[in-house]
Amino acid sequence: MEFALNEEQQVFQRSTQQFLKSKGDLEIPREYSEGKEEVLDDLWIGLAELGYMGITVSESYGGLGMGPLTLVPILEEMGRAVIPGPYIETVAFAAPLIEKYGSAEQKEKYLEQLASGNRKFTVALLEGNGELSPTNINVLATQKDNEYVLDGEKILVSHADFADTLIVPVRTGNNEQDISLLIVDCDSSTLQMEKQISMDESRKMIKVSFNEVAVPKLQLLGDENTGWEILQDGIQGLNTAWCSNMVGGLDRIVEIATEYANTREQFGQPIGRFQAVKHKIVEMKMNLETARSLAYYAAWALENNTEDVVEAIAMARSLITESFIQSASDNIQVHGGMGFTWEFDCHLFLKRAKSLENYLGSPEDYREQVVSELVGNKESLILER
Amino acid sequence: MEFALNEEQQVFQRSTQQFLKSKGDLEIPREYSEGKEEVLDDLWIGLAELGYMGITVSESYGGLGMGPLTLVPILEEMGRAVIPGPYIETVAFAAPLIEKYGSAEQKEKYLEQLASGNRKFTVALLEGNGELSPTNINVLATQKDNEYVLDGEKILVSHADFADTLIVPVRTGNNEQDISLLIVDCDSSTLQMEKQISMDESRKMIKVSFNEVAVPKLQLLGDENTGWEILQDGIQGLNTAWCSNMVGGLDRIVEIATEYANTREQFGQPIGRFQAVKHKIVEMKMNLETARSLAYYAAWALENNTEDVVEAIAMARSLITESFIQSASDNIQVHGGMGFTWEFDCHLFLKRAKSLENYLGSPEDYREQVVSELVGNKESLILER
Amino acid sequence: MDFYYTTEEEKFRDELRQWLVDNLPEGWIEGKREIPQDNEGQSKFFRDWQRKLFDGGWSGISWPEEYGGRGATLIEEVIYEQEMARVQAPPQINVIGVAMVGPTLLQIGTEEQRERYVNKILNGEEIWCQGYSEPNSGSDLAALQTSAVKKGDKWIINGQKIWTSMAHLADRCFLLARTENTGKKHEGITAFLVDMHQEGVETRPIRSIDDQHIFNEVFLNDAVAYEADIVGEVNKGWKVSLTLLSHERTGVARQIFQLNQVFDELVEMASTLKKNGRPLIEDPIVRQNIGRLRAKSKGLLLNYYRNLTNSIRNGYPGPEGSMDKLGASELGQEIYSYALSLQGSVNTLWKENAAVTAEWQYEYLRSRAYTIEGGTSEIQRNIIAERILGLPKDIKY
Amino acid sequence: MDFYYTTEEEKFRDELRQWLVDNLPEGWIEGKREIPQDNEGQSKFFRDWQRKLFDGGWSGISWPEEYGGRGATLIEEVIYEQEMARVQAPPQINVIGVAMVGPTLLQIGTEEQRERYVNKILNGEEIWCQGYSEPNSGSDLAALQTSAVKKGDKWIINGQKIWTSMAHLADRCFLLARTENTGKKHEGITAFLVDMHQEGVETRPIRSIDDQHIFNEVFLNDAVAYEADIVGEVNKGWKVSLTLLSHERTGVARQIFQLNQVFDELVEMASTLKKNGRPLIEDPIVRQNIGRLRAKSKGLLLNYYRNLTNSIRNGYPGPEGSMDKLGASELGQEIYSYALSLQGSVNTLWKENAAVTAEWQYEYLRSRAYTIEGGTSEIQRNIIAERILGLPKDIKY
Repeated sequence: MEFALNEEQQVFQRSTQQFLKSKGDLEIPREYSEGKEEVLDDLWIGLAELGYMGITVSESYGGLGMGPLTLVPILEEMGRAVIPGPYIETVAFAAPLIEKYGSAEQKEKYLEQLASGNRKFTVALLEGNGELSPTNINVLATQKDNEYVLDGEKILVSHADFADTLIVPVRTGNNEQDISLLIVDCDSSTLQMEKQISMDESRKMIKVSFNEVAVPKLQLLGDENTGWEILQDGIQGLNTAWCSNMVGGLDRIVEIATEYANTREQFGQPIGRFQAVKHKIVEMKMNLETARSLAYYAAWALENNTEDVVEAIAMARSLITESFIQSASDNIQVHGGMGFTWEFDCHLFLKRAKSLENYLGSPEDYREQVVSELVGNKESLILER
Repeated sequence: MEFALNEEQQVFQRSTQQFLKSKGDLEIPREYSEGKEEVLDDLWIGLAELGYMGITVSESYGGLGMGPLTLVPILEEMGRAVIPGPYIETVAFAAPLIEKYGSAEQKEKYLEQLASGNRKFTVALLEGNGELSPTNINVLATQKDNEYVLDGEKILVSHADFADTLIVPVRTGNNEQDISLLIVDCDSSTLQMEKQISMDESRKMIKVSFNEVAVPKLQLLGDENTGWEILQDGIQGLNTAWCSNMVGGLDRIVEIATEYANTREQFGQPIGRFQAVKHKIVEMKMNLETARSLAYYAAWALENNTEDVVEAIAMARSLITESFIQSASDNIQVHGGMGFTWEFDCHLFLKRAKSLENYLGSPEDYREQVVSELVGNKESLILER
Repeated sequence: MDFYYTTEEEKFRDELRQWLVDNLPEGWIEGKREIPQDNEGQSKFFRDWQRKLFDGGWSGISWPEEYGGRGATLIEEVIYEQEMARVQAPPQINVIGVAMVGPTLLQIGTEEQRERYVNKILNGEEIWCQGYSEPNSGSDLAALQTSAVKKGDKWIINGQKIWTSMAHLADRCFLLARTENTGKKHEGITAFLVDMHQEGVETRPIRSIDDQHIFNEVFLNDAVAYEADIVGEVNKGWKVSLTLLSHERTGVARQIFQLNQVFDELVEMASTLKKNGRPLIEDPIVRQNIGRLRAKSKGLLLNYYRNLTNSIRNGYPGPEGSMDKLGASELGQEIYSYALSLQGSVNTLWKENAAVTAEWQYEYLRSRAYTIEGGTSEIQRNIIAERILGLPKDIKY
Repeated sequence: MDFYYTTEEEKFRDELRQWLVDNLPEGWIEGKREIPQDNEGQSKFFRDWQRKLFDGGWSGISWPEEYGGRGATLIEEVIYEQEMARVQAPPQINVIGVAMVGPTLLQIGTEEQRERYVNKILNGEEIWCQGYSEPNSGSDLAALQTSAVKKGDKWIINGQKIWTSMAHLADRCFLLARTENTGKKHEGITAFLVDMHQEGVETRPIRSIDDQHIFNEVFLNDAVAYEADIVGEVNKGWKVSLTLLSHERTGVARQIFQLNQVFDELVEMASTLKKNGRPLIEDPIVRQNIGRLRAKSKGLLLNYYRNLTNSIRNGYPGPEGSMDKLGASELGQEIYSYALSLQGSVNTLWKENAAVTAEWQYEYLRSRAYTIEGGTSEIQRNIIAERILGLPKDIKY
């Protein structure tokens, strides 16, 4: 029984923090959203140098061969600084899926490059109204000789402009779940990209249009028409990663609010002396620690592929998303008028939080999933052995 | 535009308060629940003397011929003292239904007696698991000559031991809504009564068993098989009345909490100086005033039979029930340990509040009703003319 | 108890409603509500609207007729706010002048001040802002440090104001400054009418989280005011500031009316947007939330009417306004936040990429300020606790 | 990061589990958990259980072996609480003696005190209560006014204690009294071991809102203690009381484990009860609430394990226990309140008329005390703010 980061993970935490501080900390998302997109390149090079791009890539391809738990401290730190870029999509989605479902050729082609920072992935998942469901995947992949020809449009593809490779669920049949995953190299294709303006400018959202885009059949990830199932696997990774990222945001919010409450004076007192402010920050702290526990557990469950992994991730996701929004809002309140300024950092967290609210499903959806899992499988894994 | 009690209603409020004070105020429910049931008789005589039993009875039968709005101040005061007895069932349910649907004979037989305090009604509505739905009304009324013969069991009949007349929805046919209302005189029937122990001892709950109880057909209120519809009408009256009653409870809670917070000292200060306590009472006050506004409006809508009356009552009911429970709980917290004692009055309100939570439907049910009404009828009656 | 208006009140409403139909920019009522985004265009747009209101007799309706108002009753003011909310009329750029500075000058200004300022307030020729908050005096307003020192016939003003709405478009400022340090912070404050177009006044925009510029910092660097610019007595400015605030009779009303409208739009949106092929409004969980918000919105509105009734009966508004303010600001946040929740994963796309209309996103962010501006929720709770419930004051530290 | 136990820990669990199967009253594990309601019967029942625990070596497991304990590790204590929660074992009547007074005496008691008391604590021969709270010192514990004055070799104690659990069944009391008035309230307090069976001690029951009698008032009217009954030094009792509290290592653990079990029972209930002919658990709104409670319960449990890990690493428990306490008490209230909500209109029928089992109603009412006893939620929040976050202390008025 040991429920905490181990020493190695603590080292990752410290070195990520140092690295991000050296790169500007919260200035990174600010500069990025003001148009200095080169900060992303710079960041990526640094992450690769630290070996962080290869954490989930097996050692034979130059990675560290680690799992979701190792990502936890790194992602928390990234969340603390509202870092832009498709790190999660690359290391917590693309890498594990290619490791697990990729062909030998695909592994050869992508994993080493990914680990060295020379392949940046993102996932082109959503369409239409942004709902995540098999019927909402309608980018059509028509077979033609040894190729699929893609037609259609994906939305909210984060950092598609920065990534060079997309993982794209496409429709390959008429049955609801006739969906396949394709790995699409941006450089070898003619994709149309259009920015979608989002409140959270640290996650650049792109609409990607496929207009008769030919993709070799070799680029199929897993078997044809099994894409939806594989996707579920990938979504577990994405959600777990985002949970830790949000925990980082929560952590930073509590830190910022506490600091402000200790220094800002009104009525001759630091405002943190007033219980209305003091206890509000305590609520934020309570939510933070519960969020962190659930995020740790989700990562542990995913790494160990426990029986309750789906429930563990759904619990974490539903609670953390809501806590993040709530605390980000409360943080603005603690800061008073200054919290409402663009100049202060408070809004970065609120916008990030709100933009993740329904990403891959709403808190309601995930609570529903918790109960579905629960009613089927009521064994408590951790209370008793 | 005048949204407040008028002078007459204020007079009712003051005189009810004086009367209840003279009878012991919060000692009334205490004595009653300790077995001194005669306090109820005494109370009833007093209410009749004040003319309060006849408020909703027309003048030709010795009443005041007033509507739900006039009851508002009286019910608030009763709620403030957690008064026992079937006042609401008698004046806000039985009287209006008999006025509206009763035969000439029924009016003659009951209304004058009701107004003079010599007829006490209650409603024997629920069965089985306590759910309110037509399919859950299964006390069977079999026709036999000029009589119905009743078999079955009603639960949660409040104060059935004190009342002398029951209004009983019974099943008179096989279709779901083949329900009829009967007026059952307790003295002329052989009903079996058994107390059901409830946390809220100020509302005595009785299980009433009908074992081949014969009731003359003349006792049918309204037409046969129209009982469910009539009942809906009656439930509007019950709910509106309970809303004002609960508002009274909320009002008293805020008063009690404020008083305690002003006098109880810890750390050398009245605890009401600590924002954690102070702002908690403010929340209670905010909820109280919203509750009161909604209760006023519900009564006004019912009295004027406005288009939005169903929505108005459902809104009030859903919000007030929850506010009452919340504030009653918070009041205990404000009182600390003393609030947890039987000796202090705090628990009287909590128990009353919780026992009303799902009575005639849960807050969820009423919110659902709000939306049903809303989506059908979106005209705003009060924003514009 | 009734919610009816008198025939005269109805006539008043009809007249205003007709005037709005005739005078709002074309397409406005139908929903084509575009306001220029650049400073100059915006300034012109707002000034034009202010002028139209004035010409139509719809600016400062509660002002006495001799000064160009209608001597409107409180109920008429409420009807005015209802109708303005109904058509989502553009804001009055000179709201501070019309609603507060003008009435204050009429009440306690000098004859010269009335002549010099009042008419130009009403017709929008001179736009006013309000110089109260400072970086170190937000909730603790009386702690203000901007100083005014008498030098000959001039008062030399130094210091900094913040959160000054519309300062970048304003011609004059109703400004509080400290003219004496007695050690008691409510004493020694004086109210000045300050020219914004002078060298010693510099305005810097505050960019707010909704990417808008409404608020400003105002730097006073040897700014000058004259004896004639003092309102009330020297060192008695705190009382003047309270007089000014007391003229804010229907400030929260429009917000409450608007919220009830926004609620209707929320229902509309929930009826249109779909999830799993079904309109959101058919989802039982959505219905619970909508039902809850409905009861709260209506409760808020009814509370307002109840407080209004009291104000009319008593002849003056009570501290219950704090309850309206607290309730409206928190409910507003809740409604806008939920509106975004309903929009699914595209909920933070905004500006030209908004999923429904960008108003939802703008106002979601804007709503974060509701519970801060005009007295934070924490301050409102203290007022309610102390002035309505009679609970102990926070210790004066 | 792992949730596994060592082979030894598993062995420990197996042993306890088997012992419970063998020793709990018949039918207990299957759910027939009846405790006599009358004072005497209850006292006997609890004392018998205490004795059984002792005989089995399951009382005071963290005590050193030489004093009859097992020298259990913190993890073993946690497993102990898990297993006790799992079978919903009867409470240890002498929990104050075993968990707190005994270890305190072992740590700082005199040789005589150890000899005189310790064994009888463990075997349940002498039941202890704790005399801390007073009518005017609840949250402000150090404001206690009960006085002890030295007269010859006796200390004469006068005053009143309140909220003394089990005082009506107790033989001795670990009592704090003021022995000097220095003006500083944390000074001048002394800890006494007081005989409850003397003339000067009168116990009056407090009937609580759940119609139970656990708490008492204790009136001290020239009650007597002797020099030998003083723990630690005279006037240094505040420190002694903190020592005592520090032995409460796993207090909140059982509550957290129990809550997770109660949650399972809630789900069970929601699967059984029906509305409109459908099990409640199929209602989407119910599912949302259950899902929310699930995440909170599990989060609470996981937080506990995380804090436990820290305690083990650091060798001592940190202030995070306040977070466990705050979380557990508020979640407990929420779960029980919701359990009643689910029961429909019969939700407040209780005792023999309860719709499901009366436990739900009893514990619903009982849960109101969770956020008051052992430090109110308001006090916990202050502790978290000040000791964990480093926010300013409330002004010492």
